[in-house]
Amino acid sequence: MTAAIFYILSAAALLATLMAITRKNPVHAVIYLVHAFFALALIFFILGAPLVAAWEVIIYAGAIMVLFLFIIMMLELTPGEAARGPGWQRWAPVILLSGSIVVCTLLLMTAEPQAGPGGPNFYASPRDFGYGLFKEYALAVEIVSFQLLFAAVGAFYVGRGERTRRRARGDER
Amino acid sequence: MENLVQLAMQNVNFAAIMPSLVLCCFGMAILLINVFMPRGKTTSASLISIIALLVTAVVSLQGWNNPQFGFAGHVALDNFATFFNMTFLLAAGLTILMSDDYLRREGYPIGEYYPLILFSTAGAMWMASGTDLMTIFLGLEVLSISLYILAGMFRHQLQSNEAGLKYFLLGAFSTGFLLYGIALLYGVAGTTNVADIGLYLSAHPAMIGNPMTVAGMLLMSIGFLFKIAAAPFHMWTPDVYQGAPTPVTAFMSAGPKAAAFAALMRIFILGLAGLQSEWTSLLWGLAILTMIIGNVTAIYQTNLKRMLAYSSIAHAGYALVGLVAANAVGVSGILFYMLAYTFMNLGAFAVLVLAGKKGEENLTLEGFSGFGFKRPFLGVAMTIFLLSLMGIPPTAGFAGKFYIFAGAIKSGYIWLAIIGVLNSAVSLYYYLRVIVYMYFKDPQEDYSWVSMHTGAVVSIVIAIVGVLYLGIIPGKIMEMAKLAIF
Amino acid sequence: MTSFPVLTSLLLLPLAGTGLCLLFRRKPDLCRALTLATTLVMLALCAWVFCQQPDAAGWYLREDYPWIERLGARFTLAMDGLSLLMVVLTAFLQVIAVLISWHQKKHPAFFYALLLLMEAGILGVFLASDLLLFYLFWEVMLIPMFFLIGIWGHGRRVYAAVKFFLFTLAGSLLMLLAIIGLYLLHGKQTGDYSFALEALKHTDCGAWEPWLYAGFMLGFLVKVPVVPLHTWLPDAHTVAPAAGSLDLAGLLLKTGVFGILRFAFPLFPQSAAASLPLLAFLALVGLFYAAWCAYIQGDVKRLIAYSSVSHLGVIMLGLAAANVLALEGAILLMLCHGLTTGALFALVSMLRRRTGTRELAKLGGMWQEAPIFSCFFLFFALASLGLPGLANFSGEILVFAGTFQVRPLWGALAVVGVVFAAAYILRMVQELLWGERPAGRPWPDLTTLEVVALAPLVFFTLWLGLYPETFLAHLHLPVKILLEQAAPLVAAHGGLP
Amino acid sequence: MLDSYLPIIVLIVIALAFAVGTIVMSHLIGHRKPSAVKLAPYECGMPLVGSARERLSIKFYIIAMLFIVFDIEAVFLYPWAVVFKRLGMFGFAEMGVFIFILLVGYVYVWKKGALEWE
Repeated sequence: MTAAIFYILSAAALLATLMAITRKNPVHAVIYLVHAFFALALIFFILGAPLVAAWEVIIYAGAIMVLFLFIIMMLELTPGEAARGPGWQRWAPVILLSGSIVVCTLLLMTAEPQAGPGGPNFYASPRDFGYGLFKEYALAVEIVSFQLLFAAVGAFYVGRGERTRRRARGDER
Repeated sequence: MENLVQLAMQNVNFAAIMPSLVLCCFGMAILLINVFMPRGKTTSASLISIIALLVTAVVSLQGWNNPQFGFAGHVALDNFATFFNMTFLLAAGLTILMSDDYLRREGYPIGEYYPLILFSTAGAMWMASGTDLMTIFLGLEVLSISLYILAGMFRHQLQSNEAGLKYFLLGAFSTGFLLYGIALLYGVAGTTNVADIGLYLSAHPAMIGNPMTVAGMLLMSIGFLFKIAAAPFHMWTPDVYQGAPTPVTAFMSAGPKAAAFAALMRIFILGLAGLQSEWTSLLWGLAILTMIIGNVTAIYQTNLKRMLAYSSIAHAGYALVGLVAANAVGVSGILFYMLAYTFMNLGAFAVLVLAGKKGEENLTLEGFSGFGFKRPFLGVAMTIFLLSLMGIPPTAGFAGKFYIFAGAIKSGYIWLAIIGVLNSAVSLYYYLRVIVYMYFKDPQEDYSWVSMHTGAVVSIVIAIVGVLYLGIIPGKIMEMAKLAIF
Repeated sequence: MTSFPVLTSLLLLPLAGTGLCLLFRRKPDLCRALTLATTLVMLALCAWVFCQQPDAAGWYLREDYPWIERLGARFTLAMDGLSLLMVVLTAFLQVIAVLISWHQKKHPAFFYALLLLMEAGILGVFLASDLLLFYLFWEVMLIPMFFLIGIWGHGRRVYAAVKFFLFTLAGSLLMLLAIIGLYLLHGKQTGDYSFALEALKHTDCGAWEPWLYAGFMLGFLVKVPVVPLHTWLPDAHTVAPAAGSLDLAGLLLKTGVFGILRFAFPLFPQSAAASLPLLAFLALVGLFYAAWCAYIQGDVKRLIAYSSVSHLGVIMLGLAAANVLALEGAILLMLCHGLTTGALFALVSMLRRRTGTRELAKLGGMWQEAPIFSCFFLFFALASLGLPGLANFSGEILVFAGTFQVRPLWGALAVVGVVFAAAYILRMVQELLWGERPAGRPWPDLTTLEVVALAPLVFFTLWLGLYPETFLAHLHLPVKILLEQAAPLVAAHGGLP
Repeated sequence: MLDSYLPIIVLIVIALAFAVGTIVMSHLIGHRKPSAVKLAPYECGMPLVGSARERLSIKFYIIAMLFIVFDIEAVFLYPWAVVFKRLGMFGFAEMGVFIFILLVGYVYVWKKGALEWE
């Protein structure tokens, strides 16, 4: 049974990303991408990594998509309201996608994941995941912190606003 | 509880990552110093970063002949890693030496430049000393992210933005391939430790043939081949090398390329020894393609930075020949070649740094006519570096090529060696053309703007000494390279 | 032998000279004097070695220092009779080169530095008996010549310089592969990896021998200029400055032949023997083709360039005959050709400095204008023609005698070649010296400095012509050893016509 | 294991029910007489000026970027917090280094003036 859910979700994720890249209106594209991330999160959940599923939702859907929306808003990319085609044709993919994701979530919540074929043979609870991450991959965690450090440095340097650049004028010229 | 602590403590062996740790601490220190420093004063930052590199060199030399393993087998600071560390530190040192006056001349005296170079060198060190696919991947990420920023450093120049963006997009794309490859290999072998993968494959010969392993190997090699700018994945190199600031281009063509080779060698030779026939035939084709494309396209370039970009592709091809040979001589040949290449390439770029006007539009062949007599020291230095890039005997380039082709012939790849030799014959032409313009053409400008900044001159002198030492008496370094392979 | 490392000092002296010249580049006179002093000291050293007696195995001097242990390459220099003659020729011609380029205006210090660097390169080639060291010097000597042709040449110097460099270097890259192949084969068979010539002689290369031999020969034949590969020589010569073309003709061509004698024949005797007929054919073709081209040349220097290609044809014929007489004749001819063609090039550069042109059409009637110049020119023209009693004759007669012993047909054809040589030389002499004098400013005669430069050449040409035994004495032993080692070479001449 | 997720399920269901329910109910029950004024977006009765989408200034962009960086840092704390007791001193030291490095980043960004608001 979980195998069936897995295939539905992967189909949903693929459809969502396909829709995301074919939309004219960037906001619609971002929403479809969020759908894809939810579907992906559920797949992680099926594979027995609930924490990664949660991370997927928090970081990708939560932070990065927000940033995308910021950029869209900032650069005023949204074209005028081009209403075309009958209502159901525009709304069908959205309903289909969100419907399948919600249904799969409820099914997964209730059904026993290990029971059906294709289910994961182990279940990495956050406790085991945390222990493994901070114990064996301790070095990797520190390297990630470095990456975050100069990601912040880079983000600031590249994205410096006009005002801060004016004040930093002495710095550059 | 107690044994947990003991268990926890003993696998943390700081000596294993000491060089990169020192570099990161210095990087963070410089970052903070810059913030509290008055605007635009970066000379102290470059001095501190030089000191940082020297300290790291001393620290990493302790690691020679007493290998340190730590972090549950993720990092191994053995001779192999130490030799490559010295190459990275050399590349970073020469880059920093030549970049202080360059940044001021181009109008971007930025404090963040030096920490980013130190961080990318630390990333390269993690890649070289990583024995776990995760550490290697993270090292590659640290290396490339800091280089994305460095490539796009000159924000008001369109070329630099283009370089940064192009490098970022293609880099992210290739890391995607790399991750996919790692995931597949993890799927096959159940572990990300390179040595364990090797053991697993030798224990289950049936798994060697199955498509998942081969696909994993192919995808992972795509990630690394992109970073060393091998043939089908070299499209980004010319534009990024031309757009990025010259010292960054110099660093990009030496440091990260060597790091990618280190990781490629460790994974292919240590981990995927079972798949040797597959990846040798893959690399065999790619090496020839890289050499031919690198050399042939370089002939049509008039911009010197772009020409050196294509020549760096060709040199990646020569080094790949050593990897195809995959025997003791070939592998230590690559180690030696990377060191020799760092010396000669960074030296050539140092001359370009000094010879360029603001905005660097005069770095073309015509811009160099009569340069040899107007600026004798720089002319002779550039000639030595070009001769070394050509592979003429008394220089490091010849010793490197000799070593690699000896490895190739020893493992029976005669045709590869012949094609390599013919390619270096083709490369004679475009390197010679620069010497022709420098010495045989009469000068159009008086090159008054070329001033001998101390930093760049010191880096040129170091590069010359390196090129001639490795060319005339390469014995000691070749001995160390032989000791360094596993 | 004394403990003083003569051979290494022979190499280091010019390098020191180069350094000093670059140091004092502001003061050209000092550089000039310094260069002359260095070349004279070199000549003295060579003369001293010349009077030494070789040991049993024919080695005069031998020095061996560790260089790269990892690869088994050692810094070994060895001088036997053959390399002794070549070294003496080099030292002697360098002194002449410095003398004729005494009034060098354009970047003089750089010019002398390059001359000395080239001398070091050429000496290295003649002395090295370690394959890697030989290859190192083989390519080092190209760089100074490239700059000499490129910077101080006149006419299409860039084209000629690049063509010269690419031609010789591309040829030698395959030689590099052959060296690596031989080194690895030897290492696999005997376990110890080394580049020493003596050790590498005993490797039986089996199926690989023809390929390795082809690799070596390609590198050398480009340098010798055997006809199909000779197109770089006329361009390089017509463009090179005086000292440049003197060294190019006198020395660089000889390194090719020397390489064959010292490396190609002893290392691969079987395939060498098999290739002798081909070598002979190329030599004869070269002899006639070059002579025919020389005849129709308008530019004097280009004519002499083709004449040296045809003389090299005769030398190659001597090599192809491969018996005692022919080999000694070929080596002696190398010596004589170095002197006579070098002198001719010096004279042509003096001619150009006076009349500003080298076109035979625009020249003539030199005898009334500059009698001393003309008699020197006539003397060397006849010497290179092969007039008995002068240098080239003794070499050529030995080569022909040796060839007749082995292949009467080749010998006959070669002698006919000499007639062709006489044709173009006499045409040149007639048009240059005796035609009617075109209008224009009077041409001054030779200055004392130029006469001083030419006098020793005349003396040695006569010495070689009348009593070559002093030089041949040094050759008997090395040629005998060469033929013993390359036994199949001697046996090769069965019933061929 | 599943019962630990029950509260989440209940939360999701209620949230969905309320949101969808209100929209659907108002759509079904309310009678529709659309007029220009009624369809205009509600601005506490103030007359509308310009369209809803006006340009955001760039400083939001930097804040969003920095939010991501420190958000990922926070996310690393969740699993650490769960397993903190078992890791003991090692875990504490490790997270200390992690936080310190990002503190350096924070200080850098703060001193460089990215966080200042006019």
